[in-house]
Amino acid sequence: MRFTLTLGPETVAAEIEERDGRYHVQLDGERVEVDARWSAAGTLSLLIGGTAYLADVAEENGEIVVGLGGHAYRVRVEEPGRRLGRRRAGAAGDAAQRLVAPMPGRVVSVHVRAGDRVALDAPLVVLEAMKMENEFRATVAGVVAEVAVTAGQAVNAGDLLVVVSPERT
Amino acid sequence: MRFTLTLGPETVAAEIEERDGRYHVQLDGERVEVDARWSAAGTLSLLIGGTAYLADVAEENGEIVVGLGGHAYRVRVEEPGRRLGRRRAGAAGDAAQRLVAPMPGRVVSVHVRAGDRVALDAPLVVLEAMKMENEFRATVAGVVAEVAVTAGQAVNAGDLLVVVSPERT
Amino acid sequence: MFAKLLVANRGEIAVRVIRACRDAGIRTVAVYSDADREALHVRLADEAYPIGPAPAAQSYLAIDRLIDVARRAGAQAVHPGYGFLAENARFAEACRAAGLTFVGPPPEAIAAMGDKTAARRTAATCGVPLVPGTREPVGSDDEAARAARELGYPVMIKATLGGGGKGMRLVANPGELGAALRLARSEAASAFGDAGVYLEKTLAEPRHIEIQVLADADGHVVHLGERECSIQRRHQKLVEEAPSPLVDPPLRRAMGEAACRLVAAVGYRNAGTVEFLVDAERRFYFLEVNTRLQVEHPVTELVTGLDLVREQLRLAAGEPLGYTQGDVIARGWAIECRISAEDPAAHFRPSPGRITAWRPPAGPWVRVDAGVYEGAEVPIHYDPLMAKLIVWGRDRGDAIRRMAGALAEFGVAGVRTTIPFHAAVMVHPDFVAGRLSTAFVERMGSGLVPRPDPARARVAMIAAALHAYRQAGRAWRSAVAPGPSAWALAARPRVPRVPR
Amino acid sequence: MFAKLLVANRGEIAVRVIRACRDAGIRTVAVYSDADREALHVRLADEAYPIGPAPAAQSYLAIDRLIDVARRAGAQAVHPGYGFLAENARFAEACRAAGLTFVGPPPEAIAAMGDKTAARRTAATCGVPLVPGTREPVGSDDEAARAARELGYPVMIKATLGGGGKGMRLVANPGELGAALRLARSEAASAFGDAGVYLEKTLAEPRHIEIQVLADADGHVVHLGERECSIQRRHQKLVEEAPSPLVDPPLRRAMGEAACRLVAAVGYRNAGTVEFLVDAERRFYFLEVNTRLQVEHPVTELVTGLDLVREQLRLAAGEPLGYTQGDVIARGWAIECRISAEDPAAHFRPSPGRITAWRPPAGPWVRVDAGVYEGAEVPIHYDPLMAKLIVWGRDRGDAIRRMAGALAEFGVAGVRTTIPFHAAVMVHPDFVAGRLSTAFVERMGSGLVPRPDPARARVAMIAAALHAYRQAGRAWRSAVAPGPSAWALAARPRVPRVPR
Repeated sequence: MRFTLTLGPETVAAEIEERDGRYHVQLDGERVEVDARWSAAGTLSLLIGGTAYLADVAEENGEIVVGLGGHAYRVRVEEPGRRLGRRRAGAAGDAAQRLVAPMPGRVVSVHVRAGDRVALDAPLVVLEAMKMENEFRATVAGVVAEVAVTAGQAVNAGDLLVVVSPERT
Repeated sequence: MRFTLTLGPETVAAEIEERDGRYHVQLDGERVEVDARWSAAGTLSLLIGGTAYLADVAEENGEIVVGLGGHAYRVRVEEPGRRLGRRRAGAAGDAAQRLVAPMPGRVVSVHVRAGDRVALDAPLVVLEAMKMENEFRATVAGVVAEVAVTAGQAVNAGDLLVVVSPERT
Repeated sequence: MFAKLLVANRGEIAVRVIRACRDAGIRTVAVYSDADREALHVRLADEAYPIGPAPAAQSYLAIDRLIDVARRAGAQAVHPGYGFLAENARFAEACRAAGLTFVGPPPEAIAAMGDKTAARRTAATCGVPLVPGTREPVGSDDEAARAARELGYPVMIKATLGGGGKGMRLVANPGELGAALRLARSEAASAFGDAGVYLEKTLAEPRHIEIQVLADADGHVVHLGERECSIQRRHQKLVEEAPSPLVDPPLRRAMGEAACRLVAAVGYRNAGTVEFLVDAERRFYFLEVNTRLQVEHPVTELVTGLDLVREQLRLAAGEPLGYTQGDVIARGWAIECRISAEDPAAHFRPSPGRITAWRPPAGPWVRVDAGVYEGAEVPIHYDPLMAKLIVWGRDRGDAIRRMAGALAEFGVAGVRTTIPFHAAVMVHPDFVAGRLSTAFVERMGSGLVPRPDPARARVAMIAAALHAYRQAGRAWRSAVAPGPSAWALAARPRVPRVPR
Repeated sequence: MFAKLLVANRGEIAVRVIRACRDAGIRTVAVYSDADREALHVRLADEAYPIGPAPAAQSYLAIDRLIDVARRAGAQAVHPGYGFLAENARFAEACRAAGLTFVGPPPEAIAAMGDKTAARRTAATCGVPLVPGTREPVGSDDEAARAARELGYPVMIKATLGGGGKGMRLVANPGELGAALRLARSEAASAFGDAGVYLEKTLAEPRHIEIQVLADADGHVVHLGERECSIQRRHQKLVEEAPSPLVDPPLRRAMGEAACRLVAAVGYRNAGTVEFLVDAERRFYFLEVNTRLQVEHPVTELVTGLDLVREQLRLAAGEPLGYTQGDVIARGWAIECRISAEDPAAHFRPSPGRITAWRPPAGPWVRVDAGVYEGAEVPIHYDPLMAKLIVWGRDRGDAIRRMAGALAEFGVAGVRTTIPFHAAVMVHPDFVAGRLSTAFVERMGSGLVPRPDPARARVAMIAAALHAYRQAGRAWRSAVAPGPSAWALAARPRVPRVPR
């Protein structure tokens, strides 16, 4: 079975065959033999050339999230010629960023006004929730199309906060 | 829904109704209201009149085994007029005890000969397995009908060791 | 000792108190909001009762309901934990009025230390050095501007009834003062019901070092040495240790005696913490008194061998301390890391949701005080602290290595955690060398943003491919995704369909 | 220090060694039999390699395969854990021949102490008191009968190369001697490859107290005080503690010095344990030397603050001890309970199978050294020990209460465990009073068979009824029963069908 795997900027071609309970994996032509065991809870124990790895694998927003060594790697898996994973709405890319409140809270501060030009990662809004102030940043470079809240305002989960339109270059 | 519950020597009639996410349980006429939550792993959190219990519930050999406070309670659940649980073959009761090796091991000693009269709980065979000597005892009072092994012999899981025929009284 | 005690809290500290009560033969009564029916503290308590909807104001902060449950369950005492009502003098008074023993200082001492400007005045009276600042809440903006000019910029605005970083604002120059005052006052008003604020001079990269004290009903006071809590982010402590790499025996004695003088002066009882800032010249300045158990109390426990919650229970029951300052002997080194459901790679954004994997580390001198379990939900309504990982070692290097190992072993899935942040701190040369300050996290900036290991990226790809391969071989089930995550509300999960 | 080490063991001790290596910056190589691919030690090691089929003789005891894996993986050292090859001089020699450092004493010391009659002679030479008995293996049955008559019945038959209770037989009167000799010789031959046995006088209800020693390459020897391990069943230790309630400082000094003399006499290196029996008059008698890490080493760690596996690694790498007897200071009290997959209500019958729930206790001074996890299988091929629960307290009463609480919190399902047995011990008046002896378990008999709480039987019935109710409301799935249990082979599980 063939896949295309994308992790961050890197995309590789993969092929998997199962033989005698082991997986023969090719990544961009390089072959590795993998001894893989799944636990009921979705934990994956891997032995690759003797080296041991323990990974937690789950699907989230159309990506496969692999927890490994304390980090979460988000991998997009596609079959050649057909995308299997779907990008997260509003994530980095060409689409506009529609920032909505992920939980009930209070708007502490708004750092942009409609019409502002913002760079990637520029602070947009600070929301207080879970006893913490949470800063939300631009996931696209562009122009602020809409600011739907003001500082001090209480918001519910799902309420629109800010819309950023991507810069056309 | 009505059940008959048997735990050791005690048998009680039970009725369960679910209302507003709570369970109204009658045991032999006495009513209790139970707030019960199951976790994915089969753990059951109970609040009964404010008292908290954490139970592990599983089915085993036709009984429901409830782990509670470090002990395992084996409960037989039946619908009136029809037995739902099935007794374990070879367990206490009228049936003959067919003692088979539950795991590979070595017979350390045999305490009975064919024709011996044995009391309930009398030692029959000692099997060494898992680094331990394990004593197997009579689960019925009766007469030894067959001894299939001798001391020192290696056995596989499932091999017959001893048969005890119950005493007719 | 009490026969039954109500724990007026949730999460890891409720679990901590329940365990201490169990070991002391005290039955425990837990309370839970609608969001917490399946929480760990409900599982472990002897009894548990609902107290209202998820928002804390309607449950864990609802004094009347807590008192009512305590009465009906027949509890004789109440432990407030930390946060929520732990430093609320009205709650301590309500307990007293209901005939319940409040496990903490008397309401008068809570009130006396809760008013930060009053506490500063008391400290001055006891000869405890203060950070230069206003002795009274500042009135008009003009008065504040005058005071700030005298102190010299940068200055810190603090809430009179403050705590936990609320209502605090750093002001770098006169131009920022007006706006900062407005924000700080509004934050203080909404958090503490009092808009009063005062000003303090800002020390250059100070260290946060605090002294644990215990006081009994006869007025005997001992201190249990210091904790250093300089690794903070936005005034939230992240890493704590005992002892402090800065403090030598003379400084420890001086700070300890100052702390004991101060609490003795206000008739303090039970456990408390006197917080100080310490500058580069090892001068210490009184910051505030926390009239409760601290989150970071375990590091003191592991070096002194004293169970602080047990001591709180004993002292609340009227038992005498039973030992003197000379009996308190510290051994080795302890470090605590706060394991929160936050994403350190995304500015510590909260990451509530279902914990799908929870594999805490274990082994010698590794302690995990957790409020969660595998399969539990981290609700959106409360503090994201899931657990505290505490280790002990014979010396600081030993403790750091053990913490690094324990962090590497800690497996969590379903929510993002601060584990990789802590792992980065443990190998940071300044941390290893003990060069700490409250500016540590900010100064390090992106150096502490956890970077994934590039060599492991390839293994992650293999794992993802194996997962997809396996899913393709299975009958497609309707619900593959784990339980709903609040963060997913912004973008509904879409499950990749992998055809055969 | 080594860069890479092979752990020639499985279960909790392999995990323990892996953690110690990780904290010391040593990469670990695990080995696993076919039954252990998914075991915890394989999950936690840096590398893992298969070494053969499930039976230990073809895997964990296969010296050639272990040496081969160590060589190919580039390991510089081998830690044998306990059991398996830990006291096998041939294995230590094979490591040496392969250029691998064996973490333990030199083969000569293992051999010198492994021959129990030779060890007794050495002890006598060093002025260490012996249990009266034969100095040489007994030859004919007649010679044995003469020796037994001189010692006086009851006598104990022991294997010359013995250990772990194998080849031991208690003989109450002359009539039993012949049969007991035959059995003991055959057990010794099959367990140790040598049918030699010797006789010892039986002390009346002695206590089992042992001294932990450490020795470096320069011949410096210190002892770390004693452990009492009197709570045994069929010579298998179940509960251990440090210090011993019987031992006072003079006795500790005398036993410690005797132990140090003995190991110094045989050029001992690394960690070892000298076992003694102590009678009611506090006279101590040499029993044997265990030339390895003991299962119960954690109780010594918790009172001394010394990481024994770390010390083993340091000493094996040629580092000096770095401290003297006066630097070893014990604090507080530690107790260990061995949590095995055995059913204490059914004569401790092994209970292998899939662990469907595993909720270890946690909190202050509660340590769980486990070799399993939720979802893991306890294989039928090896020792049923799943975990060790170890607690520390300021005094013995404190430790007992904490242990009782931790046992109450420990939740395990899928296999039966010794947890209820330990819970019964912790509240037994003799245990609480420190009246211990190796006859404790036998003497208590059914008093230690855990009795379910009758009040909870009703709750169990409710839980069972709720389960049946819930199952009735579900689409019936084809496989409800958990993973196959070896014990179920005798009687295939039958699932009750609860129609709507």
